[in-house]
Amino acid sequence: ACSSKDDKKNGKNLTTVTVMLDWYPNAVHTALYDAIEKGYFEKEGLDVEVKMPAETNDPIKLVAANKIDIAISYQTQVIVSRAQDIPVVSIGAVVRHPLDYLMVKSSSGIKRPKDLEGKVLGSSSAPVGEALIDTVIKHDGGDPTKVKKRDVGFNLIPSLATDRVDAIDGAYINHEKILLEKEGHKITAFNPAEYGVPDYYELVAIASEEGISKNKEMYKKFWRALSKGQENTKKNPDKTLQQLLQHEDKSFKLDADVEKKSLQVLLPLMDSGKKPFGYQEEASWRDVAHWMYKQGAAKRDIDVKKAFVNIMD
Amino acid sequence: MSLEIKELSYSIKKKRILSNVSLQAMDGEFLSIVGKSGTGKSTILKLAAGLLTPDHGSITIQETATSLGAAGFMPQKDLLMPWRTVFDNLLLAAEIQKKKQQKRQEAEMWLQRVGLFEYRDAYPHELSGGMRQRVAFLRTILTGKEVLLLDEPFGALDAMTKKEMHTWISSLWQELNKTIVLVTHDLFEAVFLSDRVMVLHENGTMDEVKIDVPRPRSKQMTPEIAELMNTLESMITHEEN
Amino acid sequence: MSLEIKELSYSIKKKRILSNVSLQAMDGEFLSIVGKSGTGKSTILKLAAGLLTPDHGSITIQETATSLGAAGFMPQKDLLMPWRTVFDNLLLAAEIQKKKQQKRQEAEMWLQRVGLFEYRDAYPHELSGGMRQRVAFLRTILTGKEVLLLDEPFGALDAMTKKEMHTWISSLWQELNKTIVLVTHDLFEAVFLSDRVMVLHENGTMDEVKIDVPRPRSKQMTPEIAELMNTLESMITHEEN
Amino acid sequence: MKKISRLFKEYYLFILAVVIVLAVWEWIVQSGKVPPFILPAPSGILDSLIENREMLMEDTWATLQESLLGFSISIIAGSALGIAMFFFRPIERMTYPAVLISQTIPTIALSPIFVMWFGYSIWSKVGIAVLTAFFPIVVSVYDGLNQHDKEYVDLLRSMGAKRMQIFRKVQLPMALPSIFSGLKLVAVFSVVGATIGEWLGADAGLGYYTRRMSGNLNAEAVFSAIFLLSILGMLFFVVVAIIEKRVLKWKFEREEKKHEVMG
Amino acid sequence: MKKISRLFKEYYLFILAVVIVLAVWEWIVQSGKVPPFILPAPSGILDSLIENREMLMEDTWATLQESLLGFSISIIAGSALGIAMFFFRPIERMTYPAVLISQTIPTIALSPIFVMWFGYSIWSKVGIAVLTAFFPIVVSVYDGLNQHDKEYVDLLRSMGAKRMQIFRKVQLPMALPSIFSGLKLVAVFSVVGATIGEWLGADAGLGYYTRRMSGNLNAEAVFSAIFLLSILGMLFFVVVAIIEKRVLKWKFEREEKKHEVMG
Ligand SMILES: Nc1ncnc2c1ncn2[C@@H]1O[C@H](COP(=O)(O)OP(=O)(O)OP(=O)(O)O)[C@@H](O)[C@H]1O
Ligand SMILES: Nc1ncnc2c1ncn2[C@@H]1O[C@H](COP(=O)(O)OP(=O)(O)OP(=O)(O)O)[C@@H](O)[C@H]1O
Ligand SMILES: [Mg+2]
Ligand SMILES: [Mg+2]
Repeated sequence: ACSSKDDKKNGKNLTTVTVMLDWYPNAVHTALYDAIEKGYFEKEGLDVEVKMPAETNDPIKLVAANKIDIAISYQTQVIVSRAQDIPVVSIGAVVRHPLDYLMVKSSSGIKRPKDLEGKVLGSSSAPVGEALIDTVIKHDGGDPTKVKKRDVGFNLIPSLATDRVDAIDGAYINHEKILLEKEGHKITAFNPAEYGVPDYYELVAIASEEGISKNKEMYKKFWRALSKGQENTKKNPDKTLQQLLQHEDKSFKLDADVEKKSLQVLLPLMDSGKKPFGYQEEASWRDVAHWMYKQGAAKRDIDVKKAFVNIMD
Repeated sequence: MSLEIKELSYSIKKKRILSNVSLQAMDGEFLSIVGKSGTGKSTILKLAAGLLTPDHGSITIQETATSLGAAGFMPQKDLLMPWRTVFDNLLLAAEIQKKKQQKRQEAEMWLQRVGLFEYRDAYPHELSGGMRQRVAFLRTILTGKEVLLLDEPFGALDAMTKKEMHTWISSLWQELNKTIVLVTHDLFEAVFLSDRVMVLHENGTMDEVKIDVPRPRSKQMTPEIAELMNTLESMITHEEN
Repeated sequence: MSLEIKELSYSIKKKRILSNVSLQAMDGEFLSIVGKSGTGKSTILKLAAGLLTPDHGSITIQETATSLGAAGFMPQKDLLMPWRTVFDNLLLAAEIQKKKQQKRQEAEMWLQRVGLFEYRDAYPHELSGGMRQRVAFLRTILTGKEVLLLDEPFGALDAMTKKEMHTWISSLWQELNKTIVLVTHDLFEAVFLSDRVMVLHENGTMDEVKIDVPRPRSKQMTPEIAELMNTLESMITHEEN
Repeated sequence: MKKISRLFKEYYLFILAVVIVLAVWEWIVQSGKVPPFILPAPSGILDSLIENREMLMEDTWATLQESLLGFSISIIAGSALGIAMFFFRPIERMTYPAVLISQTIPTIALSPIFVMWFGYSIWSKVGIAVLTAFFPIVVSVYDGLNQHDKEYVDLLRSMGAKRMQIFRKVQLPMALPSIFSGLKLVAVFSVVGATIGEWLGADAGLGYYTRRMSGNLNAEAVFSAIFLLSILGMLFFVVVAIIEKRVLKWKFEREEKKHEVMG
Repeated sequence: MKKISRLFKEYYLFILAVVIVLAVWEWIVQSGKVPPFILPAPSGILDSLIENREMLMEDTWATLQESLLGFSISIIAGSALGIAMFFFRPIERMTYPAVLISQTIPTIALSPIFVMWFGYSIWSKVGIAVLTAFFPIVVSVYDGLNQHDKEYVDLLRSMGAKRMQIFRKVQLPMALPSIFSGLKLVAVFSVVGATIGEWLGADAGLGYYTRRMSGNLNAEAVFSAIFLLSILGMLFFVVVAIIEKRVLKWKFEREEKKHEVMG
């Protein structure tokens, strides 16, 4: 893997670690950038290189192929992958609760998921998303088959904003919701965890089976540094976010307002309480995996013990 | 007057091609234009056909200013369309005049007459050079115009066919009372066919030779014809020295 | 023997074009082929130039089987390249033989000789039809081959230039001792230039007419020449009836 | 039967090449040089193709409809514009830059606008297919029409032909080789365009299928859909090529002669 | 100065059209008919352009490099293949289908493979640009070479010309109009290709910029980058068109005559 090649940055022997984000850099990555800026990785002997994916599933594939060392991905996608025999392992939960809420315009008169019967729902047709929506509606006493599902590809926001659809699934409360509200649309969002969906981890950090068995030490170092970054972020969100915004300003401008709100939403959902940052419960993995299998979103009921490892143990 | 050209001048890119040329062809007259290469004979025909617009002077065909479609025109190249059969090439003008049906028979008759009937449905690339030229010539006749402007129509014909063509065109012309303006380099042809031959010089002046040989004329080279040919030749050459 | 054709047969798409044609041209001989249109004269030249491969029979040029590049060939169309100037068109063969530098002077000399020097850097579309044909003819001479195969090279020349060309080519041919095979429809041309004239018939047989008129020949149409022309004409026509 | 054996003779080299490529490909994957979730083995793709054949049939049908519609509309609209540009210089001056601009805009940036205009009907996908296919048609029609021989035009003008007649009888036939060259490109592009359209929102179609399956990390299924997309594209291409051979029969006949000789 | 006023005379209609379109567009957005996050007003785009000019300059430069590289490689490789196909039938038989297939595969499905091969270097973007631009070049070169006049070939053969000489002196010049037609397409496509490449992973370039800005729902910024992309594409196109005019001077001169006459 790439991690084995050393380079002599700043005269030190640093191990290069490539990290692929789930999307372009945003508030959820504040800790990562804080750890980079403050030199926590360097202190651990790591040189972190950040990459962005072309497509949401590229990170998983490239990690599994040992082309990158760590990727930010989704718990549900890890389960799908493992069901497809793609050897990835989650090493830490980054966001511990769903971000993907069912959203409607508050003005639409839809007060609860059941009201979606007969209405049009826009989604990007991911099997997991379908399982989620079906569970939510059934749980609320509705009939999922009576919801008109429409695939809207990449256009979640425009389709809701222009009333092409009545509801969307697949949008995040820390991003799309904030953007929609910024455009003046009041949004009502339903948390799937309150409607029968297991309270899954939205974002996890993953590595390949091979990477873990060969380089566990490196992953520990990485996580230790990242945890420090997360600690800073928790203590001083505004300052660390500012740091991210400044860092990004060199190549790109983020909308400070949006990211600030986003981080406010995110921080409670990233908090692992008394456990170390990123700690994962086997029960969560079991519930989510089983639910996905039952809903047909995963090909088989996977052995969850192999799907994750608490790297700091 | 079938064709009347008055004080015609024409230039391309400021290069004077024709200066102050005048010419008249009577109704039913057979007029030939000869002259050295590059003196502008083809250009005169193009101007008369309305393809070019003169800088100065006027051209009238049957008392009205010339215009596109006023005369039948045959350019130096055969210009058969490679995607049309011989027969469809012949009917080109008829199609344009929307008389395709009426002209079919006439076209077939002409194909018989020049011995190309078996090539009716062949494509131009299957013909020899001479055959192609004959088809192009028939195409011009089939425009059905009163005034025909022919630019070396027989240039590529073989000697025999050429002679046949001379006789035919001559009799056809007498029958139908068409006006023909012929550009040629073949002085025998000019003398045999024409009522008058004009010799075009580079400075735009013209010499006129009346051919007062009674028709039908002999296909042999009589002393009379040879004499006229010599006159023309010396007129053409004259300028050279 | 410069050119020897033995029992040559050739077909296109199972249509017999030439059957059992034999022909010989001696070193330095001037040989003409005449005949009706479509009898396959151009096809013979193309076969001799190596452009086509015979079905039967053999063709040798200077005792070796013919091949591409063995003879200078001038097709019926001018085929000047529209993207080359007159001068560059002339140097085409020289370029192919990689002797462009050596041939520049010769090319310029020829342009002078036919009166086209001022068109040296013009593009073909700026020339009249006759000028284009003259350029094409010069291009063939500039191939520098011993055997020249000419397909109606003077067809498009004006009467005067044609006569000049006749004299030139005749003297040139005597000077350089080249073998020339000429396809033409102009019987005067055939008689004036040739040592022998072959009349090609549709069935592949040939009639031979020796031209025993001493050189330099008169440019006038002497009774002797007229007589020979009549012979040829009747030979060509003969088959027709 | 004879035709098949002739086809085989013409294409046996290609078939051979395909067999070799497939064999090497299979070997690379089987031996673990490339993980199957990035590049699946041909055998796996075939399995997936057979397994999901019914669903794939429906999706193929959907994509076929979109591409065909897109193709047809592009031909009609593209030719119309190309011809208009040829006839009227002001139109050329005004629209050529606009057509050019339309090509430089990433489709994805336009997709929200398309959603607004067309909603999620078939027309949003057709619209994207048209956007992809339009430009090459315009360029090939316009350039083709400008390639005609002036002397033929003069001949027709001398016969008193009207502009439309000159167009129909000379300029259009002479433009056909260039037009067909463009049509062959566009035959392929319209399938790609429809697929991209489906990526931007669809309920059926091979593009939709690949997106779903890639969300499922099912590389075999993704590549089986890609395989069908290739077949569609090639089918379109071949149909155009056959029509070209028929329409330009006179041209190909002349060329055949050349090939006989030059062999 | 004279040149500018001539250019103005030639294109004033287009400029007029642009002005009208911009005015209508501005009005539509200002009056609230289209929400600005879907289609921003021209004035907003201009603001964004000015505000981020430095960043945009860098990104433009990155995209320019990628497209230029992609364009050059496509021309070289595409011409080489087109010529090889023309000379050797077996190559045509073997590669034409392969080239076709390469066009029918959605680029996005290939992105992991490209990343595996090229990593995140400039070459993955150049690779996608080449993939986009390659096919039209091959088709236009191959079709163009097949459009030559057999009689000219015979003339050269009779002079003993070797195959390469015939190619250089007749077939290539006669193919140039078709080749330039293809090059004009490809000039535009290579910019689009580089942009798509940037969508598939990059840390600079206009495609990257649009992607991030569109994730942020910053439509003004997206359209300002698109504007620059259009400019790039048109620039490429114009450069090719100018070269075409020079190389095919003899052809355009003849056509000018036509335009003089036909008006
Ligand atoms: N591609 C082809 N397909 C079918 N027949 C052809 C083809 N090319 C030539 N021919 C035929 O071959 C015969 C001989 O043609 P060729 O050009 O040699 O005649 P020619 O004697 O030179 O005629 P001309 O004096 O008119 O130039 C003609 O009958 C012609 O129709
Ligand atoms: N496009 C052009 N540009 C410049 N000069 C031209 C152009 N076209 C024709 N010419 C010139 O016009 C003059 C007359 O040409 P034209 O074709 O009328 O001559 P012609 O008498 O028919 O000659 P020929 O007997 O050889 O056919 C020639 O000197 C020619 O060079
Ligand atoms: Mg002339
Ligand atoms: Mg001939």
